[in-house]
Amino acid sequence: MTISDILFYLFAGLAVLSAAVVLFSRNILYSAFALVVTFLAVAAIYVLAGAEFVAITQIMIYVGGIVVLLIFGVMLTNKISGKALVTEAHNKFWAVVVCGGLFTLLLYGIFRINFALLSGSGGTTAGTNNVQQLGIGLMSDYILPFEVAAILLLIALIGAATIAGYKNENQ
Amino acid sequence: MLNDYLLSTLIFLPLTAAVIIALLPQPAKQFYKYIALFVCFVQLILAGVIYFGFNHNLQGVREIESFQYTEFTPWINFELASLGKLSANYFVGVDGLSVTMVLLSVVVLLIGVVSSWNITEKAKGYFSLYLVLNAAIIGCFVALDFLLFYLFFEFMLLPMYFLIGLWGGPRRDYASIKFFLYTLLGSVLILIVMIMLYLSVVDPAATAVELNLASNIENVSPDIVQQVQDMLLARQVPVENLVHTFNMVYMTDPGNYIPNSVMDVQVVRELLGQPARLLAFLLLFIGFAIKIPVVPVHTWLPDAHVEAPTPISVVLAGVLLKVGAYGLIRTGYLIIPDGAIHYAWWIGLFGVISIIYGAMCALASRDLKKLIAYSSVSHMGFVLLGLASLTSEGVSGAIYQMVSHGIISAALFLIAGVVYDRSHNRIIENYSGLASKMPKYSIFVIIFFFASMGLPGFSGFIAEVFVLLGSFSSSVVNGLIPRWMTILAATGLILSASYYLWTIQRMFFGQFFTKGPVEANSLTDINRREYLMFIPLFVLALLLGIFPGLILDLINQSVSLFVETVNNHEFKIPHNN
Amino acid sequence: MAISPERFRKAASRASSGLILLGALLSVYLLQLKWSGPDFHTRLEWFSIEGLPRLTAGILLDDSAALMLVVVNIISFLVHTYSTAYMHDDPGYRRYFSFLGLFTFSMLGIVLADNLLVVFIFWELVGLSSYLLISHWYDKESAAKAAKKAFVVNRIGDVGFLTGLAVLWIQFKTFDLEALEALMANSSIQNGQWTSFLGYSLNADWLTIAGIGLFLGAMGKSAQFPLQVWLPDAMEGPTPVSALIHAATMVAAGVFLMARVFVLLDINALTFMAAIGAVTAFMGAVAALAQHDIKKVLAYSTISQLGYMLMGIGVGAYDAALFHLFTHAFFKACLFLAAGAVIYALHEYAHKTNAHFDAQDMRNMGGLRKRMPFTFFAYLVSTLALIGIPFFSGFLSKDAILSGAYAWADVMSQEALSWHYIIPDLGFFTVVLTAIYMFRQLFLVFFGKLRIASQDQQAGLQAVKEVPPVMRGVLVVLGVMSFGIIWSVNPFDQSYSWFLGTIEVPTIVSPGFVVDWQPRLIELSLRNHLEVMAISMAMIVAGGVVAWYLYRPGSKYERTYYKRPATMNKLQALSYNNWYLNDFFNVLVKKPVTAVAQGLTRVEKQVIDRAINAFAVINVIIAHAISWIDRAVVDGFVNFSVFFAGRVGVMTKSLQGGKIQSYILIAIMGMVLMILWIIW
Amino acid sequence: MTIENYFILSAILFCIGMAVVITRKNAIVVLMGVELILNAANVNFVAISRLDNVQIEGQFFSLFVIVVAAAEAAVALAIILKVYKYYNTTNLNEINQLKG
Repeated sequence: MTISDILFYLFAGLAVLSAAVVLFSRNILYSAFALVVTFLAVAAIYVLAGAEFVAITQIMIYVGGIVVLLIFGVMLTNKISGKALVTEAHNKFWAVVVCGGLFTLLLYGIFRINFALLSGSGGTTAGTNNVQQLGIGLMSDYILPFEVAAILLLIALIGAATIAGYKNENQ
Repeated sequence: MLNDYLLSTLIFLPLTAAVIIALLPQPAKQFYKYIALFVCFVQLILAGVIYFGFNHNLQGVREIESFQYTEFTPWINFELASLGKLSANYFVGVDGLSVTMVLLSVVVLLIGVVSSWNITEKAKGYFSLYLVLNAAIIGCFVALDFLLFYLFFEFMLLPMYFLIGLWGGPRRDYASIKFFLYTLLGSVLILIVMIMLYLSVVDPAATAVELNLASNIENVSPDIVQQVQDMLLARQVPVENLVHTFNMVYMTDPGNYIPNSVMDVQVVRELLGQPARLLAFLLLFIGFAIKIPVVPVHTWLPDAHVEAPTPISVVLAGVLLKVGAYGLIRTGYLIIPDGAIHYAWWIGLFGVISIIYGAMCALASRDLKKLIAYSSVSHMGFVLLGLASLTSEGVSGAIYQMVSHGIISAALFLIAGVVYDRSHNRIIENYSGLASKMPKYSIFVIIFFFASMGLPGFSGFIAEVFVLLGSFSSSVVNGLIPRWMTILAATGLILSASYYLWTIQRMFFGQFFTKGPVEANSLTDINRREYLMFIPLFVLALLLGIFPGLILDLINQSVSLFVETVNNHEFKIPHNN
Repeated sequence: MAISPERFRKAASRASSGLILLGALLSVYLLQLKWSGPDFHTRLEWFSIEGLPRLTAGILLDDSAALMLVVVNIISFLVHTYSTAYMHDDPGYRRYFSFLGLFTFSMLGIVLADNLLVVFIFWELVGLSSYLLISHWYDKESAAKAAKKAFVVNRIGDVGFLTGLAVLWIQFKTFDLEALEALMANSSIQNGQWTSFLGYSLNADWLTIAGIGLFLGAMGKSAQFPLQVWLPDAMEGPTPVSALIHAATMVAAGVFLMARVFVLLDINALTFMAAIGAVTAFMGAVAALAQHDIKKVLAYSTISQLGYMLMGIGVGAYDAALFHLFTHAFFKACLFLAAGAVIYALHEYAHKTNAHFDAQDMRNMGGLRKRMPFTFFAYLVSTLALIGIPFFSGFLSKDAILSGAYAWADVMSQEALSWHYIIPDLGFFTVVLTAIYMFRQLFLVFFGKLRIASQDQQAGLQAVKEVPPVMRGVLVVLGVMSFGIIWSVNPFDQSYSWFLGTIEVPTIVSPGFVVDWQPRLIELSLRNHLEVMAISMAMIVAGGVVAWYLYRPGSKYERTYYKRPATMNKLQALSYNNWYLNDFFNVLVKKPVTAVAQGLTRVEKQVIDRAINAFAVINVIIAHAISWIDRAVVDGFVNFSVFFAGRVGVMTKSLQGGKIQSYILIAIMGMVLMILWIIW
Repeated sequence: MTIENYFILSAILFCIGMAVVITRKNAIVVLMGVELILNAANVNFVAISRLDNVQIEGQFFSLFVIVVAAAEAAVALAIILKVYKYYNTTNLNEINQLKG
């Protein structure tokens, strides 16, 4: 049991726990904050997996961008009147059945895969700087998806602004 | 070319016209009757072509090649694996027995259109239904395939039901439903027999093709047919090669019956403890007797007639009743002659009962139309008696009576219609002395009443005399009808004279007055359109009375073959009496 | 005629009279040609039925037909002429003449037809024209009823006729008279079976039935017992019609028919005929005794005389019967027309004096002899002829029949006393009655005082005028024909008559007939001629004396006659009501038939229709039961499935409620299941 | 650390996200669930990229996923705002009309 294992379990547990809070919390804001924790924990998992850049991106975009966006959303869509922003749940039974089933299925799948065949070149050590590799990759092999992603973001920006923006009904 | 499709034209022309009328927009209302008139007139012309082109020497009846104007188109053909093959064809044609009926229907239907001239209420429905009825009637008379016949037979019911039920008098619902149920019952009985026959009869020509004895139907020679029949008898034909048929002509040949089938001719099969063929005849007889109608299954007729609008009464009495008698001739007598002979005594008896009973009821009826309706029952009894006698005179007389009654009863119902049109009342005692108020009308009334009671010079006389002579000589020729029946039937003549003359005396003679709801002023003499209906019928009745050859020449050959076929049939008579 | 415009009515009627005259002249010419020559027979093919001999129609002219032709044409012509005056202001003038023409045509048809079927056709047509003419004044209820009665009663006879025809048809397959005669001669009776030349065989009784059947037809037309009820009623028609149709020609058609088929009859049918004839003669004469209507008396007298004729045929005195037919035609026509003249004159009288009385009732008449000499003369002459006074035509023919009957009784009874003698005796007794009723009528109408005038203080006898010249002329012609000298050189012995000398009695050819029957009859009738004449003379004298005693002018009867009720006692009632035959028919035929008809209608309504309705009701009940089953079971099942589907729908609806999450849920569920399925 | 553990974590997160998407009524929470699911996917990608450190394709993929997630979140929130303006609620149960 190495320290990284312990960390892994720690963060994994944190992620699962906070995700569970997202799931079960009736208060939307709690959910949002729990989500932040989840994202952070996952970011830590990324780091443990040797993907520092992804981890950073995760923190910046998810925690810094999306969750803030979500919290704004919560704020904008609920009249602030002192009472807690609660939400109800439904389909609980079927959700448990389906998700439990899905989970079992996935577990079954995971345990059936013989990962030993794949992990021939495993054992990568952390610390290897793969940010450079990523930068080169993005500018060479993955230039087209990169550009497309950029355009997608632009379009999303414009689209979101257009949809949510105020329109004069008279026009 | 025209001749090849003459009968189809005759059937489908009115059907097409009915569709056209149904499709025409409402503003074209006044054209409906003209279309109907035109169609019926064209039919008359076509019928004239048939009449003049008809070869008097071809017999038809049971000889498939001597039918005339035949058309044959395969219709329904499919394999039923172990049951053999089903084959129903669009097969039409006429022989002496049916050509007269076609001519009669065409004439009566034309008159019917003229008498419908004043129908304005729901004219579209009326005229299209009328034309559908027209097509069905003609189809019934020319069909040589049992399924086709049955189809047309059923097809007549529906328009008739609506024509009575929608355009009839006050109790039309009761009458139309009674009519419908009665005739439907008859149809069901006929259907049963049709299926029994179908299961038992094969088409020898098509079977020969199946057996590769001939390359196609046209190449089947009589020898091959004989061969097939021999094989059939010896049970050498594999079941899957049997081509079952609805062809009525094939059904008349005992050789075409499958051994050991329901209607088998060699062995007496029993159904419900009765010989199957006799039972089948009985069912057919009852089925058609309802249509003829025969006492005691006649009670739909007076009601239907009383409630039906005039033109429909005309068609009903003039043609529809003949369909029953014709059906009995074409199917019952020809296909099951053993049954016909076995039950001849009973058929004759029912004929006589109808004659007397109908006349008695006519004597007691207070309603003019009802009286005429009962007189129809009485007169159709003569048809039955003539048929039962199975002598040339009797059968000729019966067919002659059908034609004659078609013409005369049509005229009689028109007569009742004239008074009803004007005063909406048909009760005899509400009128008196009409002869002074409506002299021309009275002349026609007296003419047709006398024609109907069998005055010489009119067609009814020839018919009734020959029926009586035929049934009388039956005891000598084939011993089917006892003589007392004839003598009893002849007393029907006295009764018919009594009720007609009594009616004349009460309604037309004496001082003029009216009673009850009848307004004296509404009673005007007949108009030009009514002349147009009466005069042709009068001329026809007179012509046929003086020159019976006009009809007899057409039917002679067929009738003689018919009589010979039925009397000397090769079907095995079941031995139980 | 019927279509000629109203303003030409006179011209048209004259034209038709002229045509009949032409016909009469032609027929006389024909008679000349034919007389004693061979029979003339043409045939045309009419129509055929396969398998049977062709039916022909044609003309068969033998001596009797040729004579009959003349009689019909002449009387018809005279009646036409008479009618132009008698009917001159009748509104139905044109109708009248066209029907008269139709009648003459049909009557000539009967006379000339060579074929029993054709005879039957014209037979019916004659009945039709009789019907139409009786109902000429159709707005009179009684006329309409009389016409109906005449036709229906005739129909009864016609059924017999048809039966007779049918029997002949099945034996011989032909209706041709000459062929029938030949075939009948070839048929034979053995062991009670009557076998024809064609090989058909029937029980011998059918030969008799055929004869009686044909005779039944004649009974209807010739008003024989019991079918004579229609004839008195038929007097509702115009008087010339009564003269032509119901006295001279149509009613004689039955006799003529019997003469035509004489050779085909067998001895039983003939005996039956003789009996019926004699009975009718007697009954008619009795009925004539107490009548008050001038025409009714004549009608009953006609019945009686027709009875004579048929008796004559029945007893084999074929020639005598025909002879009587012809003489009777003339004198009875004359009587009727004279009676018509009386009625006409009284009508005119009533018109002039504004009196209202029945112009046909003898109680109103009397003393007309002085004012109507021509009519009186005609009446007198024909009355004497009818009674059978020597020198008049009736004497010759009636005595011929009576001696024939006497001879027949001798032959039939084989010189022993048997019931056969009743028949000539009835004949003789009828002679007495005939004398009584005819003298009664003569006295009451023409002698004494005009009772209506004396009682009602109206203008007297002077106001009565003789009829127009046309009518007078006709009466005179007919009166002259009643003299015996016209018919026979020797007025006392009919055997000298040109008529009897020429008409030969045909030999009866029906099988089973005793060969010497006819010769013996002739021989005997020649021998007994004198005694018969003596007896009948005595009878006439007796009758005359009785009539004189009872009805002479000034007698008690005559004095009280005007106020006399219809009947005074039972016997008179019996006579007046024609033996109550009408009531008899009413009770025996009409009422039961009506009752049966009503009953059947009720049966139909209450039994058949009710049965059908009950059947329908039962059906409805069953239908209700079935519909309950339908609802509970079949529909239950259907409803259940609907309910089930509905629940499923409700269940699935929640999946389809526009709830995205549910969709997702389902999609995932499906995905899971699919994966599960794949990896399993 | 064996790769199975990553996979198991990913599976847990995925299922929890799925459960959120299915059960929660609030649209924004549902969006959160979607983010969770995407994260779960990313965890897998990253884990896979560990096996193949030369090319690190998994990391590229996860980067793109993050980009798409960001764009999606933006658009989704815009739509939610618009819908909220219309229905005055973000409760998905009540937003069931296709046509406004």
